[in-house]
Amino acid sequence: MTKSEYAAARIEEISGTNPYRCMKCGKCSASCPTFSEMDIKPHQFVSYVLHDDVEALAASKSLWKCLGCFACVERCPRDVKPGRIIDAARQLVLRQRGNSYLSADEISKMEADLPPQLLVSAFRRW
Amino acid sequence: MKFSYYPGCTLKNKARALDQYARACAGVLNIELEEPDNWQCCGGVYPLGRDETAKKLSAVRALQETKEKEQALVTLCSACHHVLKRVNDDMRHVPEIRDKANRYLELEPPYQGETKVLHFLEVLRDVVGFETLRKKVTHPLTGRRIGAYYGCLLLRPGKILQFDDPENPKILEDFIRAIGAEPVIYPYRNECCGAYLSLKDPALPAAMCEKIKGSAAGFGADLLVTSCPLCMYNLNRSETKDTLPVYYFTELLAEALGVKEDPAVSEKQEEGNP
Amino acid sequence: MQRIGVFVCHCGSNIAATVDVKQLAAYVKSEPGVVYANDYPYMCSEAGQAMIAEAIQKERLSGVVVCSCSPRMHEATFRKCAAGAGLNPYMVEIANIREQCSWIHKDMETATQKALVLARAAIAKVNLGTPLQEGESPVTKRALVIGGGIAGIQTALDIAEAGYEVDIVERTPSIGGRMAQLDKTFPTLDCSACILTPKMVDAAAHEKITLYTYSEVEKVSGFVGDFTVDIRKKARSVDADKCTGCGACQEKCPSKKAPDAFNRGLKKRSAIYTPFAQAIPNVPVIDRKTCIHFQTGKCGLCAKVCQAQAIDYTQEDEIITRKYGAIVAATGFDMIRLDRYDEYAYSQSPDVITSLELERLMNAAGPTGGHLERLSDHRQPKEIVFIQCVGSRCADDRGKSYCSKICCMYTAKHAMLIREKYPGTKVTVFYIDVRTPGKNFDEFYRRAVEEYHVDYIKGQVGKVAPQPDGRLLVQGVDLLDARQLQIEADLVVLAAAIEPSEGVRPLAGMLTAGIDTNDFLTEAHPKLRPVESATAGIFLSGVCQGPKDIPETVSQAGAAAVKVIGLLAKDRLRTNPCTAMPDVLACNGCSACANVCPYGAITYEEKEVAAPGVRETRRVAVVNSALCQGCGACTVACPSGAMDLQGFSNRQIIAEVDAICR
Amino acid sequence: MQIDHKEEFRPKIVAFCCNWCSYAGADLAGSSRLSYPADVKIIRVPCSCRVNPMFLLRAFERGADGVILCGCHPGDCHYSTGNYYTRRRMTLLFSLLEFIGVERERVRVEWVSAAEGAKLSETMNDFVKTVGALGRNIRLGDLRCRN
Repeated sequence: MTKSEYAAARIEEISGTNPYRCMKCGKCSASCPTFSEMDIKPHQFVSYVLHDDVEALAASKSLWKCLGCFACVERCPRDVKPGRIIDAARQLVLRQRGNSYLSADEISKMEADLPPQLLVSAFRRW
Repeated sequence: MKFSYYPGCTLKNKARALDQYARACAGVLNIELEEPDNWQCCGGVYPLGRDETAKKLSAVRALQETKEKEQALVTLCSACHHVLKRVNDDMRHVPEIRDKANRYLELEPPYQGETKVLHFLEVLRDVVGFETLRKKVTHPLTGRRIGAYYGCLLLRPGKILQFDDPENPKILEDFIRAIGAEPVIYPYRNECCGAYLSLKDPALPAAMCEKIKGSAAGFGADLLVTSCPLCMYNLNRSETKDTLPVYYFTELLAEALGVKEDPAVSEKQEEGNP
Repeated sequence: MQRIGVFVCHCGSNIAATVDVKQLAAYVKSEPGVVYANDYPYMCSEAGQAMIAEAIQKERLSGVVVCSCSPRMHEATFRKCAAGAGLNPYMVEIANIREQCSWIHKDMETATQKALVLARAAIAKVNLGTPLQEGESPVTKRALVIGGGIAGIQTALDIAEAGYEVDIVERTPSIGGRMAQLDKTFPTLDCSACILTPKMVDAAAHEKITLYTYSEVEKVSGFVGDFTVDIRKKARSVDADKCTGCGACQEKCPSKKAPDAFNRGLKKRSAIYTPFAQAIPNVPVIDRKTCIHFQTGKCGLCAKVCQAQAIDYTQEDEIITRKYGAIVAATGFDMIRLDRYDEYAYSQSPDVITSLELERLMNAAGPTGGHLERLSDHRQPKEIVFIQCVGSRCADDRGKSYCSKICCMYTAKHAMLIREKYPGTKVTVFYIDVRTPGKNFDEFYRRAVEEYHVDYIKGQVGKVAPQPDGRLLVQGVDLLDARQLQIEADLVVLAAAIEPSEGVRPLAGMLTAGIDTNDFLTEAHPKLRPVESATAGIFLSGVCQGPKDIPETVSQAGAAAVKVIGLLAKDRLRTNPCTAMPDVLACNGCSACANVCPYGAITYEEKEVAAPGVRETRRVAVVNSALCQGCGACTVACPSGAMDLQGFSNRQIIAEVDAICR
Repeated sequence: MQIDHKEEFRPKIVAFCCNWCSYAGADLAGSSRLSYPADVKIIRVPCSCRVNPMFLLRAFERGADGVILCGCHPGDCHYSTGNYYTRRRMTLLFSLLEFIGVERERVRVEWVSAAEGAKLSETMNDFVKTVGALGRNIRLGDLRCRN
């Protein structure tokens, strides 16, 4: 198993979704509220996993644009759950790299009245 | 009826209003909210990775403690509701997570998802009943046109949360009717507010909230209600803050039940209301 | 001792690639009773059969085991072959070493071992077999067709043309079915009513056809050639013999609140109604739930205006019991409910409609007189979005797993008709795949694109958001462009999945016809017996068997008719000789067997029983082999082991068990 | 009886399938190439109600490790009511097995329609796994029948 094959298998494992079930209907991309911010679009996530191109997926901006709003998960007619795939890719990156997309230093520069829920959620995801 | 009540991190400070108004209403509704002595933050987001167990433990502890008390676990915050229900579902249906969590916490007998998790709105609908609530209203909010803002975390994934129809919910609308106001149905009530993206790309949540509020206002809403502190934060940052105010649903409930002027509430509200 | 021949089929490489057929043939030679064993590439071929026939005669075989494909495939073939060579056909057993062995195993050693065990079991069974004689049963020369849509009408007409009596039972007040609701039909754009109503009239006028509309099948008993069916003829409250169909009653009826099912609820109808103008029979019914007279005892206006005095409030449901030789299910389909797909706002906006509702909106006899307009504000839509595959091809629990098959074509039809009639309208179709296998189908779809400039976008719609100004904001994706689109539409049309009509499951139970998890009736063989149910004498016509369009439905309807005619043309049917057989010596006349028999085939007689040391007259069970269908329920119920099933005897099954466990 | 410790335990499994639904389902599993272990050997019966509980006991006596009985779904029986009899009879058999101390997991009753090839294959895979985990049936096996 090559490194990228292993990474793709890990994504399937962490996300618990079966990318082979996807029929490329695009309902995820049609539902995604941050579609325009993403370089790799939700319906393309599965292709990257199926073609073992996790490196590109891991380098993608999309990892940090997904809101976890589950619109794609709710509406996917094939039960593929693209939101889980992108989260698994993000996990792979975070676990290997150790540091975060969001640094605590950035917070200190922000307004003071941030609700704890926002900070907790952001640090959990990023 | 007595419930275990899990307030969550934000309800202790920035969203104190959400918490205090609910407590004020509880007595009128003959329900008792018992806060456990020692609860931990649920984490705000549900960890999606199937191999992530550690991040789910704080939720499991709360669920286990509630099980021992033989109560149902009630939340007010949409995020806590989401995390607790999903972790509970994992404990019920995913053996790997269940076994790992139980081994880690050394729970004997093991916790298997026995606790029932309810959002306060579900308590109003399924325990109190909206019809009973309507009868208890002393100061109906007649004439107010209210848009319900659900966001994501109350509704999705519908199969697990079992809260309401994720694409055409009606629990908040029924609530609004029960307190004497008129619900305004608009299409973006279940769209995301932009969540934590406001820390990195504030323009994006701002635009999303603008779309939501614009649509609600377009359908004639005078105000919005929510149960999520993060939604509240994002909605209030947008430019139309003053033209379309946003309230926690508990505040309107307290008003309708005539307990809003409770001094304990208003005092705390001053420091806490965002 | 039997003299058994074993014949191992290679089935080309289907068996031989996984089972060592030579070794198998060699192994079985040492089994008890086996005097001959051979293998051949295609045992079912003429040469293969000749080989079996020759061996039967040369080796004086008293039993045959064929190791081949499933007995459901070729048991009949080999039995016929044996009979031709003078061997009783029921001395032939099949060891299923293809479907249940070579096709599901990969390792040759494992598969060969299993094939050997399966062969042994079959040999053990033949060793204990006895020759059986088929009986005969009469055929009632009358057919029942359940469902009066195009499928049922066509089947009934074809059967009647061959000279046999046919009854059509239709649940609604008129025959015509879904096709009557359609405006135009693809791929030729004929007007649906223009081609359907003549057929409806033919059916009604045919001397061999009897229509039971507003009626339902209530009970079915019996078996092929001799079914007995109870039909509930619901009270119409109108005397069909007196009614002239003038329509005065419907006009004067003051209760006009019931949703008009024929118009998909887009319109209200009166309490006394005929579903549509060309209804057959043209006799109204009173919907008692919405009729003021039936609800309050007052009104009675229809009776007053009826000059023919046909209104009869006292009419009651009537049960008609009839005998039939064959039954055809033609129960059709409905659209799925869309309340679970509210991202498309179907229950939130009257301007989000299903394709079948669009048919009614475009039909001259529909609620808008054929003028395409929005139901909210009666404006003519300028921008229309079609969404394909709503609830079809789903792997989640919201939708159906199958492709509904007709949507791609009817959407192309709708798009084309709209662009033809209202050229200023912009029409966009969101599709996942465009599926157009069928004569002139793809050409039809291409015309929609090339001549009518319908905008086909590969992708789906995520959300339909009604706007304050009444328009619908459609958020979709163009996958080929990787762009998210926001289209402001006036009308959104959903190609909702189709599903078998409500109530087909209990009907399948009555008919003892197989039904799949999607509630489609199961055909006896997916390729070779597509219009027959596995239950003899029950046939399938139209969408009740699976999604299909009108041309396919009509061909299947004709095929089902041919099968029925083939059955009714026989005067007598050969009956299955594998029937229950009591051993009078062991029977104590306890009635346990008769109590479980679903066919009432067991009675009791006072019989003289003679055996060494016994000579007495006692009450013993007697099986009517014409009624017995051979299920075997009685054999297990019998406490003394007196009842046995021929062809599947206790000793035979135990021998099979032993052979497998050896 | 030879014991080869190196060889993994392969259970002996007898399956009874009714002709109309489950046997057809097994054929569909075959034509769809949905595999299940070769340990399963199917006996065709006209209806699940033809299966006398004694046949199952006989199988155990002869060394079977598990017996599975498949019929049409309740309500879908080709003979209308056969599988209801089956259900009642097998419930009694389960009590008997429990009474005499045989793991009830060694007997299974499943409803498989002619269209459920996938279900048949899944069921068989699962049953072989379950019985495999239980190990050899020593309780009911008649030693005289062992070879």
